[in-house]
Amino acid sequence: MIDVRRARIDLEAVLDSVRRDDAGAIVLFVGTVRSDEGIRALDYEVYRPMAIKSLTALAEQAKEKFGIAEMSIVHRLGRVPVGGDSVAIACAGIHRAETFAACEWAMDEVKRIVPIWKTEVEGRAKSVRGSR
Amino acid sequence: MIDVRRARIDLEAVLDSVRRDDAGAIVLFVGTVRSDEGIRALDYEVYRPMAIKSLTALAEQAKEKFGIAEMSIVHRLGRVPVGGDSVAIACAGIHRAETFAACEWAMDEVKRIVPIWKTEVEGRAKSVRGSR
Amino acid sequence: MQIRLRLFATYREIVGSRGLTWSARDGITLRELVDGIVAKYPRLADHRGSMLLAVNEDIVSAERVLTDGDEVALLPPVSGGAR
Amino acid sequence: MQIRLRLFATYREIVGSRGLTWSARDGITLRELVDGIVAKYPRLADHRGSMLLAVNEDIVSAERVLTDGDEVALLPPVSGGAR
Repeated sequence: MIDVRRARIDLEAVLDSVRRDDAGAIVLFVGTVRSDEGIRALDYEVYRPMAIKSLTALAEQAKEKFGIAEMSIVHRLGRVPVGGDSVAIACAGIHRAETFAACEWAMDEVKRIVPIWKTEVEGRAKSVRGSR
Repeated sequence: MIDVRRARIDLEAVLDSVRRDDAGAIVLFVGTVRSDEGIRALDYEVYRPMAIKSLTALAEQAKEKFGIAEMSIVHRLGRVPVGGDSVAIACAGIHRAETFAACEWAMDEVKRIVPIWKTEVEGRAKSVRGSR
Repeated sequence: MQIRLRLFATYREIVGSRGLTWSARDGITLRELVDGIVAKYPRLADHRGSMLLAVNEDIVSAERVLTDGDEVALLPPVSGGAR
Repeated sequence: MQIRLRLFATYREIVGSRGLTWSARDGITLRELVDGIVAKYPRLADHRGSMLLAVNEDIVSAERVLTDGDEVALLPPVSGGAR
């Protein structure tokens, strides 16, 4: 499963998409929008056809490079609020060492080469926030 | 969330249990029962109070050792069929490198020190299997 | 000939558009096209060193000779994933 | 005094029980208790080298002096997680 989408990421579906009876290790990475002074959300902008192409290539490369069985990558586009999931990478393999390694490598590559850009959406500090 | 339980592991709940607005990286490891010649399931036997104690200590140790924010570990007990999830470890941190490292370390420790034993449940090769 | 131009993030903000059509002479290279774009939008000049160039969704070198109808994308350094 | 004994996996199979109560003299050490158990179930002897011992849910050394009501667990090498 390779996707770049506006809708919320269904993590259970991403996990299920890599399940195989012969692969006993599944690793899922989820990148969420971290809260930070004045940040309310991140806006993700994407060159979609090229992103899909490069995510597809990346998953194939990961399978070859680490000998893993399956990899799925789903990235949000548009506005993701603090606490929301912006990217999910699931990876299934026979042994856990290479499954972890493949998942971590893929996330580094996503940040390095996939044409997705983010902009911080700042929120004014409303007095309401103090009441929480 | 630390648990050793008979019921199916709710992975979404395990993930949610480690979410924090200030931790942007979540890593989930899922160990599933891998299919193998003649194996139908695994039976997990546990020394429950000691397992809970050692899983709790392990999660605390992981937080200190890797500087991560949260860790949850849930292990099945009893019979888990091929394809079923036997263990889930979720980990949340600020940066992804240590979050991956903590999750992998924790899984190694679970296999090394937590009093859980497994027995293979063999299935007779029924002729029905050939029809698939 | 007509080149379709696509712009993202900072470049989109500078140019004020996600995409536009650019008229160019036949046989122009990608580098010459970008020279022309930067001449029209001088604030792009500071970004030239880190700009990636794609033609029809593939990263290519600046020496690429363009053809009528090509889609050229000017890509800022990427920053996918969480912050 | 009475010691509660807990057995798991292979050891449970050898002894034929998950748990039993063992009568022992006061002041007995864990090592002496295990000597007695192995004497009664000789098939445990092969496993002694890899056996971990817990008293009241903590791994302890074989020199530990036991007290009435202690729960002693004989633990085979662990093998959690998936295969």
